[in-house]
Amino acid sequence: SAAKKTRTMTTQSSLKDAFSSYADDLNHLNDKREKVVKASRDITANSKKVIFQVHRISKSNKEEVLEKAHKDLAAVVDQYVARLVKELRGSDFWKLRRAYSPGIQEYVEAATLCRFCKSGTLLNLEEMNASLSSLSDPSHKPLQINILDYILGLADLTGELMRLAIGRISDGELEYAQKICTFVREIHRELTLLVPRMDEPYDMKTKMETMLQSVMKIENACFGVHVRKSEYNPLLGSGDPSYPLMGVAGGIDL
Amino acid sequence: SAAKKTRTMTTQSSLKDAFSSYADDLNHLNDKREKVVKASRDITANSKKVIFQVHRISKSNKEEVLEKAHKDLAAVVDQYVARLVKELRGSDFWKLRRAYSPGIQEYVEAATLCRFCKSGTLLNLEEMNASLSSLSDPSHKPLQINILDYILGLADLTGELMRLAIGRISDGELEYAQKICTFVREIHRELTLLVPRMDEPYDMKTKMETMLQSVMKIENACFGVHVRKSEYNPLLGSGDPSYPLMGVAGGIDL
Amino acid sequence: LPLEKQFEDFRAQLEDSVVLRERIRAVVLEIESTARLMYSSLLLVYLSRPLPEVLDKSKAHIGTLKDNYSRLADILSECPDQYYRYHGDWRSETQTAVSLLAFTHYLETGNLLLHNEAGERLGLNNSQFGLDLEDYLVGVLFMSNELPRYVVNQVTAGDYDCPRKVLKFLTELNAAFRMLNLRNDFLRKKFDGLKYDLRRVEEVYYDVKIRGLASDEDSTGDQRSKEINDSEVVH
Amino acid sequence: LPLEKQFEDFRAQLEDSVVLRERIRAVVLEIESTARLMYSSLLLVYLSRPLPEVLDKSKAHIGTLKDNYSRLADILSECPDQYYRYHGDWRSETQTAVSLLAFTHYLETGNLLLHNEAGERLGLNNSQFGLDLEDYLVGVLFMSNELPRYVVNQVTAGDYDCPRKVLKFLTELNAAFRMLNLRNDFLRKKFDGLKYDLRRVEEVYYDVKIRGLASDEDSTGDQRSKEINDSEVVH
Amino acid sequence: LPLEKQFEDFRAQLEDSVVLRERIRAVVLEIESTARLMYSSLLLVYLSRPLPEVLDKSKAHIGTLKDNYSRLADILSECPDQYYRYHGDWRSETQTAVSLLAFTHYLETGNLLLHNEAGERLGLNNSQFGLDLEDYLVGVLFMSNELPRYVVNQVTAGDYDCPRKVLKFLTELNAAFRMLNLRNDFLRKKFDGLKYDLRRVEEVYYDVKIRGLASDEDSTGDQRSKEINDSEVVH
Amino acid sequence: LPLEKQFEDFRAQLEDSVVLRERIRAVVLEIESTARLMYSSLLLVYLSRPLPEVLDKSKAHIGTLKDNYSRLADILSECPDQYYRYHGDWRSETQTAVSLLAFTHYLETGNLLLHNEAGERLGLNNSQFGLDLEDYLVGVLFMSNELPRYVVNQVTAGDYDCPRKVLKFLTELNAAFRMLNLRNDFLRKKFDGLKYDLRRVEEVYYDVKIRGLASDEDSTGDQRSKEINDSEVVH
Amino acid sequence: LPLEKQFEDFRAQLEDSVVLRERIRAVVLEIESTARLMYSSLLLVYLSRPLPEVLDKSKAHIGTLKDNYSRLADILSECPDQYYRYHGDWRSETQTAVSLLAFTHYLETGNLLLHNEAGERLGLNNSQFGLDLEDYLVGVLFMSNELPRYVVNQVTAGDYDCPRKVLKFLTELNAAFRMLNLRNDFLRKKFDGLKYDLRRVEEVYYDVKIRGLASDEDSTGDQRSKEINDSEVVH
Amino acid sequence: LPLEKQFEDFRAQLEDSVVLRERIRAVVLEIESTARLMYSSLLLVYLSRPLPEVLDKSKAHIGTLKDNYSRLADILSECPDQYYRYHGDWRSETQTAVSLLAFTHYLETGNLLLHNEAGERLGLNNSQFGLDLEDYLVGVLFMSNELPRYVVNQVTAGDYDCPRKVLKFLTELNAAFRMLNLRNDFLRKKFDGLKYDLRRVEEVYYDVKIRGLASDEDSTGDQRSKEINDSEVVH
Ligand SMILES: [Mn+2]
Ligand SMILES: [Mn+2]
Repeated sequence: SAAKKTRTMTTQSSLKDAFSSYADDLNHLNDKREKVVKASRDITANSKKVIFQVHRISKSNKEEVLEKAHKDLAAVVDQYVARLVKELRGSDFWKLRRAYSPGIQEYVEAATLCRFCKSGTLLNLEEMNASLSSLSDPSHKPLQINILDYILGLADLTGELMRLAIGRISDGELEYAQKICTFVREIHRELTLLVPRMDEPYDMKTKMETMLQSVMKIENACFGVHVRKSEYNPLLGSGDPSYPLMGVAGGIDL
Repeated sequence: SAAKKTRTMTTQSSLKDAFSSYADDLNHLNDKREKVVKASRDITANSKKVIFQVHRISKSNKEEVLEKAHKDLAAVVDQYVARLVKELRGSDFWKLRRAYSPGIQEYVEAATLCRFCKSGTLLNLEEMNASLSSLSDPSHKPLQINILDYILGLADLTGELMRLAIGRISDGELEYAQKICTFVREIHRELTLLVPRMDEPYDMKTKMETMLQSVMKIENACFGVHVRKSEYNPLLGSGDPSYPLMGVAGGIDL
Repeated sequence: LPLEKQFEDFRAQLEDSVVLRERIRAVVLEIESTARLMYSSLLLVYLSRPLPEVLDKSKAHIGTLKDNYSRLADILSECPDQYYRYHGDWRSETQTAVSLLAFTHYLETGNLLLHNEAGERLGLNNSQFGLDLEDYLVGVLFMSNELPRYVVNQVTAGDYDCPRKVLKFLTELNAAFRMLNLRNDFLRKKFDGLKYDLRRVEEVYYDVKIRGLASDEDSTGDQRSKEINDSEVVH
Repeated sequence: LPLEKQFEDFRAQLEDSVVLRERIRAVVLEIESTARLMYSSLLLVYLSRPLPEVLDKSKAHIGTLKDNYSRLADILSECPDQYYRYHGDWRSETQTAVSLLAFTHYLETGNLLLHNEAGERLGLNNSQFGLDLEDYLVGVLFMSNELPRYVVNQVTAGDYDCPRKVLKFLTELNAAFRMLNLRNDFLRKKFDGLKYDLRRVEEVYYDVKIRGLASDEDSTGDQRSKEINDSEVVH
Repeated sequence: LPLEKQFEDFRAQLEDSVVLRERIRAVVLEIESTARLMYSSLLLVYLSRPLPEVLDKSKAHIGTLKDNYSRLADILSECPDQYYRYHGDWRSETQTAVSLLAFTHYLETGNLLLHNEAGERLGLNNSQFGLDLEDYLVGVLFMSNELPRYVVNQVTAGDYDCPRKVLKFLTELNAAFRMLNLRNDFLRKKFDGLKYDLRRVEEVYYDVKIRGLASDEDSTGDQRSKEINDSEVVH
Repeated sequence: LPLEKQFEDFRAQLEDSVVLRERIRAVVLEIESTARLMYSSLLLVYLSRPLPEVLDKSKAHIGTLKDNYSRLADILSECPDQYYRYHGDWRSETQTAVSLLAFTHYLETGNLLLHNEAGERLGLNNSQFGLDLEDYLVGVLFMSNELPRYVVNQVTAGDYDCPRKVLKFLTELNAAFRMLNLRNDFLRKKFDGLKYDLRRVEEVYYDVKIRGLASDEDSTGDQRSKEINDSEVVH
Repeated sequence: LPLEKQFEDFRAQLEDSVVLRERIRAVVLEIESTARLMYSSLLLVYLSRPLPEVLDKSKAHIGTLKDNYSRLADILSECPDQYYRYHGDWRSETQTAVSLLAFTHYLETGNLLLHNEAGERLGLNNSQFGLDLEDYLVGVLFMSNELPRYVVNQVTAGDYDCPRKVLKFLTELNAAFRMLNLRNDFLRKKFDGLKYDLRRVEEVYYDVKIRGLASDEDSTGDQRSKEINDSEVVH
Repeated sequence: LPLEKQFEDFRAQLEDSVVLRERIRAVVLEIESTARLMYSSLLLVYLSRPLPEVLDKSKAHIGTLKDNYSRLADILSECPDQYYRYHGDWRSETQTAVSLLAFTHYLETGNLLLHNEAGERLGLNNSQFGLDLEDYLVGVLFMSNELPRYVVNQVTAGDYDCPRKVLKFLTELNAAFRMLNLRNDFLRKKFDGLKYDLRRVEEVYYDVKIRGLASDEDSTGDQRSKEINDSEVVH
């Protein structure tokens, strides 16, 4: 049984070696996850700041405000998303998705909000990903925001657009509000079709409900403006379909 | 109405100034909270490693293992708790408690576990706080672990002691297991009296239930050993109350 | 028996904290009761009672509030540095108190009661026992929720100049709040409400304006627009 | 209409993913079914059937498993780098499969099936489609849960040497697992269970020993103790 | 065997209680059904049916309700002093019943149905089986929730005098409730809702007033103020 | 061996049931997908598309739905009398489908889609495989939830006659539902929601009416009352 | 008025269904009560009462159960094809009833009560109103949950032969169940529990065996293996 | 002004009720605190303290409890017939108190503390302010949850006779509870838990018996059976 003994010894030491290597792998993965979580928290916090910056918009300071927002957004990418990319380097994007998904979703929210305010259009996923491709060093695959995080971020965007719309109405920018309304309705309609195909349809369903609430808040606000406008136009004795009444800087002499 | 206008202007600019200063305060607080959360996560992760290190104990390697655990624990303090102290510097410990409480509780768990393994006693809150007092620079109040976090950490400690006890029985260290059992029972009994006085009695109630489960797991293990021992002693024809049977290295020639 | 000894200690400490809490609770109940009475006084403004009378009645309670907070401060001075440990126990009542002070102040001066002014009025402006900034801000937003109702009732009672003034105030306040970076919390939710208050007051303003009911006395409007522009400027 | 266009795109992509998932699901159902049959075969060991026969029957399924996984790999090769996107869909079945392979291997060799060996057997050892380490470890712990039952039935059937061997194996395994730093998750919970398996096997070992039923053939015991000491050594 | 004897006893007692509860449940289902019919009758008021007709239809159900409660009282008279033991079983239905009675009464008289009047109508004014005060108050608040809807529909139907009257009623009711020192419970929560009813009615009154639709007889503001005056100021 | 024989049998039966369920699941997924497309078409009504276009797009899906249900019927015809065994598997999708059909029908005709009409459209009106009554009713209530949004947007688009019509429709529907004696279940809960839809539409109608925007043809109040009259009064 | 007409109809239908359900509920309560008494009788087996006595007492209730089910069948015969509509209302009570019958049968014969035998005993074996297969299987698994307790108490009372017999029975039962392809549902979850029952009985058998208490007649292992052999291997 | 007058009245009544509740709350906090100390004393039984000492310490608290309840009775005597109105405020603390008294009593006498004995100990046996039956029963079941732990630790401490005695006690208790027809409520749920306590104690008894550690005086099985016999059989 000497042979047997030897074999046993061998096995045992190989077991030890194997688990020692498993231990290294697990430690490495956990450390990396921890770093990714931290990077994600930073992205979240700073994207939120960009969103607040956008909400400082008014009729008269649009360029200024958006310029700063874009600068801040660029800083989020250069500083914080870049750090995320660095931490993720060489590892599986999907494996650690849970660790960075909240940050990326908030970033999507901020970036699409900026784009909408600037040009009234939806920032595409391809464009976003193209803008990120420069971050990673060429030897690695660049971080690609996945379609799920993009869509989840978009769902949250509608809440910010609702806030924006209410503010724009107060500022007399009715057409802007109407435009937001249409845009949000379209997003809501399109996302409706995607829900059952998402990886986690359940979360998406919850977001859809919130989104519908947001859409209806904008619609109700537009309704309020409309019925008032319709009442005033006759009162003003004017058939003019324009609506110069709402909005602080809207031409009525206070 | 020129006077009035002036007053209004003054007010308005003071409003702007005031909110500008509010904004700074809020930004500062949020940044600090974020840093504290990160420091807390590091303390958690590294305290957990210390706990795993302690569980590597066996009959024959006790000193080695505990020495390393103590070294690692000291590193947690010097590196991570120190960073927490630095981030907290000058701010209100209680205000940010929620941000660092999880890390501190895990640290309490690790530190008290080490002490119990080394000397079989409970590491006092005063001792812990004394050991932390050197971390902060003398101009600031040192971080004091508060009594709530200490007690919550202690509640979790009993789970680790349960794991330790099961392991010690397998290793033949029945008296050690018995000692753990008594220690855990005492902690459970003492904490029972504290529950309604905690700041959040509800959380503590949940922990007490888990703790009772842990106590009973140890008791059941001790029961199993006992009835077996009682069966064997007659079988061995010996009145010797010692119990040399259990434990791999327990003297029975395999 | 060190273990037992230590827990004996804990029990004593925690018992102290329980007793402290009970004492805090007693004061907080009084703050709540004072605030209720002060709110009742302020409600008279909706019934078109003369403003000076309303303000007198309302301000009569400020002294009591200050006394209440001074007792709270005394209690907390026994456990230095634990303000935030017990903060949750009087938080919501303090927000209400701030909103009442701010409403009173607005009615009297047309201006916003600032943080330090609010602290002063409650005796909360020393560094040991201050007025938490977020509580102050929530209190201000509680007040802004009351303004649409105020405007509606004023117009009903024939005061057609009120909407313009309140609109100017809320517009400034909104601009000021937009300077802040908020977390996704209660404060942000309350701030979202401000937008709706603002809109409602605008609506009333235009109802009045379009019917030629608003007085024409000044042309603050242009000025307002100019002033807003500045405050909007990004910082 | 870029917006509509983009969402058209998304719909297509997500539809692909749904289809992929359905295909994965089909394979996973087969893995589950194969595993069920393999488990049925292994159960014969509790009925004291001759080991070679049990092993033959059990190993007959490994080929099928490998085929299943190769089909899974084919499916996933269509969406490179998305292994972990869909990982949750076959995770628990893979843990079961590993546990069956490891049990078979243990019965045959008395050793632990290592991570790379398990991957090999399932055809999961290329870098694109590998065996997740945590799944492997959970699978190993599933297997260890089975060992007390194995020991009890072996002794009942008269194999008194079995407890000693299994005890040695589980002791080593426990020492190995203690080298890992686990998070507070499923894996750690499963590892906690290993301690109880170990204890149960010890109990049976002593039942047998004390009654003089264990064979005396070697004195591996001492050796074991020595070996353990090393593996215990901290790294 | 005292244990057995004792449980024999228990069985009888518990059985009695189960039977009692089933009997209560049967009556409560009828109360619920009667209340539903009465509510259906009241809904006609939103359809601009002549008030006398609505009131007739509604009041036709009061007798049935009274019968129901008299049967309930009979059942409970069998277990004296246990009114509050089973109170939860008919609580919410009674609150609904009170709200319907109070709405009917308001439509008829423009006044609040008082506690003893409500008790009388339900036959609940003897000392053994009375109308719980909190149930009465909750019922009153349920009714006040209905008033904004009533006002909106009345105005739509061209009754422009309604908002002023309801506003006066709700203002008084609000002042009355403010006299109470409510605990933090369901009643308090319902009372907080009254504020929103009041606000909505103020808005409707404003809408009517600003458009010159309100009748001119009053100078409601002052009047409203005067009436509330005393009660509001006292405490 | 009767036991073995019996389980052989069971295996076949359970297998059949599993296969059946898989087949049902496949069809239900398609129903869900068709319904989603139909809903998406209906949403165009809010995007300023002309009604005929919206209706065309929406009705284009009805054929598909009918096909889906016909396949479902075929599957279930294999296991007669077990309709309700599997009913839960397609229940919620059918409720949604009914709500979409009913909304489309309302947009087209201004009337309620009746039970047999709904069944016909889905091919569910034979006695073996019909449209469950409660599913139909829930579907109708789902539809009513959509109407306040519809009314608001119609008014914004300049259709001032819409609120009156929808209000009339909802009032009738409400009266009809009040005839039913609902248990305390999902249907009842959904019905309670109808009250809020009705209230919201009343408010919109009020907003339009008070501003003199509503068309003058009617004196809706009376009419509304007259129509409801009988049904409401009967019980 | 088709709408009104239709709802008139609905009312009748829903009313019928409510009444039916109440009638079903009454019978189900009796089934539950009978089952409770039967379980009490069976519990005597843990108190080492002579088996014949236990069986007599237990079987005395079967007639009552059958009567109950016959009344249930009568009720359901009024609404043909709706068995599964109301099935959920008596499902869990039927599973309990089956488990009691099966336990009684096992105690008497040592065999499994077959599906048709169970149906017969309950009068549930006609095609219109049968014993649902899954309910039968769940009932059998409920019974198997009871067996470890039975074995433990039998050994305590000195019956050392019991574990071997029960182990044989459970092993067969386990093998039989393994033939089924269960969905991921309640039945599957219950079946997973069978594993623990089996394990516990193996442990008790081990305890008895290692202490030399088991009777020697057998060589159970082999036998157990042989019996299972075929069924296990086939698929 | 009847409205104002009435609310003046209400204010007084509600104030009284709030004050009463505060006073009840104060006493209940003390009951909870006393019960906690008593539980802590009883826990000494697991810390190897001699039984007489444990009992002394535990019983030392009974006087305090009785005082507490006497104060509670005094408070409630001010509002006759409203026992059940406030019952919910001390319900759960009373159940705990009963369980501690019953455990103490069991440790001392081996018997169940009867309902009237429990009432006596708490001074709750007059007809105006008694011990609610369901509270007593829940308390007894809380106690039975403690017994498995007690048995395990007694055996570890060398008392091999304990399992038999506790088993006998729990068996009787179980039989007694089975006589009751419990509704589907908290009490029923707690009673279902008793089954697991019983099972656990049976296992412990088994562990002791199979190892020949149980004392021999009995043949408990028979005895257990005989005692239970009648009560079990009756219905
Ligand atoms: Mn957001
Ligand atoms: Mn831990």
